[in-house]
Amino acid sequence: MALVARKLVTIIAEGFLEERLVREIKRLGAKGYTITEARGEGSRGVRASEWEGGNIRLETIVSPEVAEKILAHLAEIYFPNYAVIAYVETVEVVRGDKYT
Amino acid sequence: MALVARKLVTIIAEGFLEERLVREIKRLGAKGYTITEARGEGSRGVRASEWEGGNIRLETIVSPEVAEKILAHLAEIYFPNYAVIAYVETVEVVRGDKYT
Amino acid sequence: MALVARKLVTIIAEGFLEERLVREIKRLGAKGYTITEARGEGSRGVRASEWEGGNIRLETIVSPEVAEKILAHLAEIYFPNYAVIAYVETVEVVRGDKYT
Amino acid sequence: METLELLRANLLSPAVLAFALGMVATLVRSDLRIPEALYTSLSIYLLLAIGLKGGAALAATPWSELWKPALATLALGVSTPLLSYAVLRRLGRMDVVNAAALAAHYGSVSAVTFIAANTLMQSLRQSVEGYLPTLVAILEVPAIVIALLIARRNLKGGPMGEAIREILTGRSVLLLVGGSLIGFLSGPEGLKKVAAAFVDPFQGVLVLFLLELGMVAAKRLRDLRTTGAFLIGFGLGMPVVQGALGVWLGSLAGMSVGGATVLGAMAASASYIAAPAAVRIALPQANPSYYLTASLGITFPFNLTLGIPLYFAFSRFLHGGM
Amino acid sequence: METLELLRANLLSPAVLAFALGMVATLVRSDLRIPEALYTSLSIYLLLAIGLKGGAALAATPWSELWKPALATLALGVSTPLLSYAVLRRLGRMDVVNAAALAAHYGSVSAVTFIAANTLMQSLRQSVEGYLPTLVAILEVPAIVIALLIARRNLKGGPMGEAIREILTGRSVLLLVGGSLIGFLSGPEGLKKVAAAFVDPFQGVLVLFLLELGMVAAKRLRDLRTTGAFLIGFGLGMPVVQGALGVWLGSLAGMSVGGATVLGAMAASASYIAAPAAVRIALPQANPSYYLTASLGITFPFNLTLGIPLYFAFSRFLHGGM
Amino acid sequence: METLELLRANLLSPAVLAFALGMVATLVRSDLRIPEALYTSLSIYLLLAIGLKGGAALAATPWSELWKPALATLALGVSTPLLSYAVLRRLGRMDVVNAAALAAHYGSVSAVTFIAANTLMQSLRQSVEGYLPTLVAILEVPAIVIALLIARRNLKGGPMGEAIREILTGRSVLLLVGGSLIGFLSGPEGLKKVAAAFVDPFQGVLVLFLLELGMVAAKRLRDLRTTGAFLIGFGLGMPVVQGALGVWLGSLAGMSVGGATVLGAMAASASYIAAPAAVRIALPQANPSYYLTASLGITFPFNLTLGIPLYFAFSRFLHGGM
Ligand SMILES: Nc1ncnc2c1ncn2[C@@H]1O[C@H](COP(=O)(O)O)[C@@H](O)[C@H]1O
Ligand SMILES: Nc1ncnc2c1ncn2[C@@H]1O[C@H](COP(=O)(O)O)[C@@H](O)[C@H]1O
Ligand SMILES: Nc1ncnc2c1ncn2[C@@H]1O[C@H](COP(=O)(O)O)[C@@H](O)[C@H]1O
Ligand code: NA
Ligand code: NA
Ligand code: NA
Repeated sequence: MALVARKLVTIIAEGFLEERLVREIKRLGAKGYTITEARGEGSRGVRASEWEGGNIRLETIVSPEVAEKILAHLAEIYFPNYAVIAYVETVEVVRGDKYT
Repeated sequence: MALVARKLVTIIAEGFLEERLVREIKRLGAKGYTITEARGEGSRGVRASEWEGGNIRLETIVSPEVAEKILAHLAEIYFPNYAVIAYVETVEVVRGDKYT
Repeated sequence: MALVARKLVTIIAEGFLEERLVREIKRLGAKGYTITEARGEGSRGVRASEWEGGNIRLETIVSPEVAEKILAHLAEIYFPNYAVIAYVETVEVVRGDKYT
Repeated sequence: METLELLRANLLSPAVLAFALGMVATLVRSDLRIPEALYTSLSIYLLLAIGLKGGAALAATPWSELWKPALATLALGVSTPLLSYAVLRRLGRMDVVNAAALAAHYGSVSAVTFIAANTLMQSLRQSVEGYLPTLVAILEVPAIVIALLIARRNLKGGPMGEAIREILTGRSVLLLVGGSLIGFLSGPEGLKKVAAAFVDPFQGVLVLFLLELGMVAAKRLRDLRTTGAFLIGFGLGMPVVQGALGVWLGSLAGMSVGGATVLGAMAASASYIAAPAAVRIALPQANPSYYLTASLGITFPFNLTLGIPLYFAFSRFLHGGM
Repeated sequence: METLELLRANLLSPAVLAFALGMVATLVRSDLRIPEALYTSLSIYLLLAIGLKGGAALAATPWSELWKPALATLALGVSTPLLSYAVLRRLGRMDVVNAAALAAHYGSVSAVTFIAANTLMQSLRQSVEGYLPTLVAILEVPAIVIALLIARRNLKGGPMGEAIREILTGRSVLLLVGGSLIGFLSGPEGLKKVAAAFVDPFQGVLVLFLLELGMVAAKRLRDLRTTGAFLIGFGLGMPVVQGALGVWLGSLAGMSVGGATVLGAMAASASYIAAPAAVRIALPQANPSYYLTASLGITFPFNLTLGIPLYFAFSRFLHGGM
Repeated sequence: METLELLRANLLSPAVLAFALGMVATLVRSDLRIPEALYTSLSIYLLLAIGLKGGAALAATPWSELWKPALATLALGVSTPLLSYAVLRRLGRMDVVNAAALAAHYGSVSAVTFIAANTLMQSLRQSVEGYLPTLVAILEVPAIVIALLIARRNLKGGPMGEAIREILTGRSVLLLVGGSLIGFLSGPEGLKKVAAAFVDPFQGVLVLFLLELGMVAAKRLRDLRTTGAFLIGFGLGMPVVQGALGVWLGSLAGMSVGGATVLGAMAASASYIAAPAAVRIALPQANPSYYLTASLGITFPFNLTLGIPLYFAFSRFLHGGM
């Protein structure tokens, strides 16, 4: 079983951003993504989404370069005004070429 | 993009513990958390929560010290009597000060 | 707090495979698992499950050997024909014997 | 109507058959799943609807008619958990924690059993007292508190205060009492406005709910092997004893044939919404396999199929009928 | 009523308009989302309600009246998948797996098309036979099994036994058959008790369901480019052929104008609940874009808007009307 | 009926009491949770039902009767956000972004307040114009667009075009307008078919919805401390001013006592479905604590309990009654 290292980027964001985020991570090079419904609390206190139906938790497995680009994009566009956080970790996958 | 390492603590627990767990991890120093609905099976077999509506999967990004405290607290109070498990990993985040 | 390293295997798969996957990872040595409902997109484009009710995201904490076996099994049986992906990472747990 | 005929009428009602269908679905491992949101929505609906109807009826009930049955219910709420506890400790040689946990369940009341008893009375054209939902609210809480106190006296358990707060603010008490207040305050006029949603489709909604309960109960049955023969006997025998007690006290308090039957079914039933939640918090050491399997896997199906017709037969007998 | 007038009546019914609204919602990228729990709940409700009504009607149907239509339905269940398969292989030059997968879908039946046909008959005041839901249950299964057997003969597929178990215990068969049994056993008396939930609001619930189906169908249409012109032709032509066959066999079997129309609509319809689930397990290599797009994106909207009125016109013609 | 008596009738209606029960549930920290899927389903149902009923009524309304009230509504949609903005900037000394965000909310309309006003009129046996739901659709959009334009003139905000598309294709406009079209095209005949689902149980469904709204509103109240006294005054005073304006314009346009009351309630209400969604996209810098707390925590409960009876009293006064 040959395993290859890839980056797993997890984004937690207000639900109504879903469509936009998906469009943008695809543009930045993500080949797929997985979303689960979530809820939470952070530094920003109350948010519209509390009423609008919660957060999403979006995961995407990408190459290190794409991971870097996604984070930079989020930091520029979303972190200032929206309730969005993101983190990266290294995971091992079979068939590494599927994700790049 | 300056990334900083933080600890991601994931707790899987019976749903009715949600309110209590959130209160306690905040007290121990967590600045935020994200919850998704989950279900599962472990060593404990059948549980009240199976009927009461499943598990929760609680994630919180914290400093290593807070992670340590949360795990110690869980091990003392919850592991003996409740269907609760937890694991820790290292993740990289933008804006590390948000989580400490 | 003595922490032990274990492998966390995450499988994302079409929902109707749930029962079968659970049976098989148990047979391969998993002692427990956690499932959340998910949705997503990958290389395979549209799938039956889109209509049938989404993906599942199955997590199981296991020993490195069992992780290896699960991945090999998935690669053989599921990757060719079903919309399934999987990745592994190392996590730290309290009470490592619970998972082996 | 002969008792056998009565039994047949009950077993072939849509509600009981839906319960059976749910059990079949689980046994043949069907992919049928009731979404959790639907299950929760149905239970909110049922509890609120019982409350509304009961409250509107209560507005028309003089206090003089109510106090005796209320007292009888309170007596049931105090005596049945003590009885259960004694039986479990003496005859079953069960440990304190699990005996107390089971006593909390069997002393309290199952709202769905209550509804099923009402439904049977209605299809037998037996009128029942309108204030019965109030009695459900009275019966729900005391037993759980008493059982937790017993456990507390014998050992250090979880946070007791929190458990009691949990019972009182729990969704079943809140919706029952809240619904009753809404019904009471807005009166029959108010009820009429919402009848097309909360009265007419009620029995049909119950069918859907019992489909789900059948699926859950069948899953419980798988645990029967591990829980042992004594628990099966307890789950079948205890409702008969408590049901008879309920019918008898109800009749003493001057209730009608139908009303005493429903009170009997309430006493015979074991809670599986309020009690598990409270026990899980106050007595986390107790084994859920015991209390959920007994209340949901054994006693509930028994009451639904055989128990309620039995209590009715007994009530008719006590009221001098056949 | 003129055929054109008939078409207008069908196209302007709330159900068809709700389907159109759902399509519009997807096309304008509205943020309207039908929660999955609601969608699942509605489908459980519709299947159970069809079963209940059909079962209660069956209780009043003599066997002598039933066997001919049942046989006609069985004949449809065997012949239509073979027909579809032949057309797809010969005319469409499609590979074995995908042809078999499509044959399974077009041989089986869509419960919602069945309901829509009933609804139109009702608003045209055409009475239909009460046992029709039983025919739906008869038509649902055989085609899928036959199509899987064809594929099996030609190549090694997934686990066949599991696929058949999946069909028989699948939620659509379980709820239809289970609901029919409940309706049959509890009879018209039982149905009356739950009518306020399962009969009266039925058409309104259908409106909500079709809103969702419209959204899903519109998403499917986006795949049309990749599936090619032949599949579009197949999705429009096959229902007409099978629908005519169904109307004709139904009329031969002595069914009424309305009943034969509904049987025609059933034959013309393509399954999108039972079949995809079974095919996904037994023939995982088949491409879902083909069978979902054809059945849900093309054939279902066609039947809903033009097909059913067409089958009705044909049925009237066969019965000697205009 | 005396104004006090009127108030009592409104406060003791099942809907208002359910709202209060929801607030209590949150305040006592009950474990009662309305599943999100149920909440979403209820809101889809309510919007579609309003549309259906309104559309069917519209089919019977001559254009000559409609144009004046439509114009009055448009005037409200343009003037109220400007008024709100001016008050917030001048009296409240609020920054541009938050003032514009609040103006969008208070200029637009809350569907539930609209329903509550209709419900009160109905129980007072005041007939209202059937075309009112059309006015809701007219009132919903312009205010949001105007408020966003104001903000845009003063600073660079988020993507404006996307925000407007979002409003027009948003689920509340889509379901209202779509439902109206369905009702209009299928006519009273079509409405009759779905009445058992969309008309009769409507008020009961509203009770469930208000239970949830009460829970949400109570959570909002916790933010009152941080939002300050001015916002409380604004949330109580603005609806009175706008409500009076609405009643007055409605009366001028020739509407009935009941119709003018409902238009007043519409003008007085603050949107909490369409507006927050649009503002979140176009003005992400605005603080949701302000606009959600004011519209949902203050103005909605005020209108529900005291406001609507007040607008009715004023409408009666304008129409020369007592
Ligand atoms: N420390 C944290 N750990 C996990 N999730 C977090 C954390 N902080 C924030 N979140 C999630 O990110 C969302 C937005 O956070 P914020 O922007 O801080 O309000 C919250 O609703 C949480 O779901
Ligand atoms: N090995 C495992 N991997 C993933 N999740 C687990 C594992 N063991 C237990 N869980 C989760 O933790 C919950 C409680 O487990 P337990 O206390 O072992 O019954 C289960 O319901 C699962 O959701
Ligand atoms: N790069 C990725 N990152 C995260 N999830 C993915 C990725 N690719 C695929 N998935 C998930 O795996 C499922 C099946 O993918 P596929 O087999 O590529 O169609 C998708 O529906 C997604 O939920
Ligand atoms: Na009891
Ligand atoms: Na067919
Ligand atoms: Na307004």
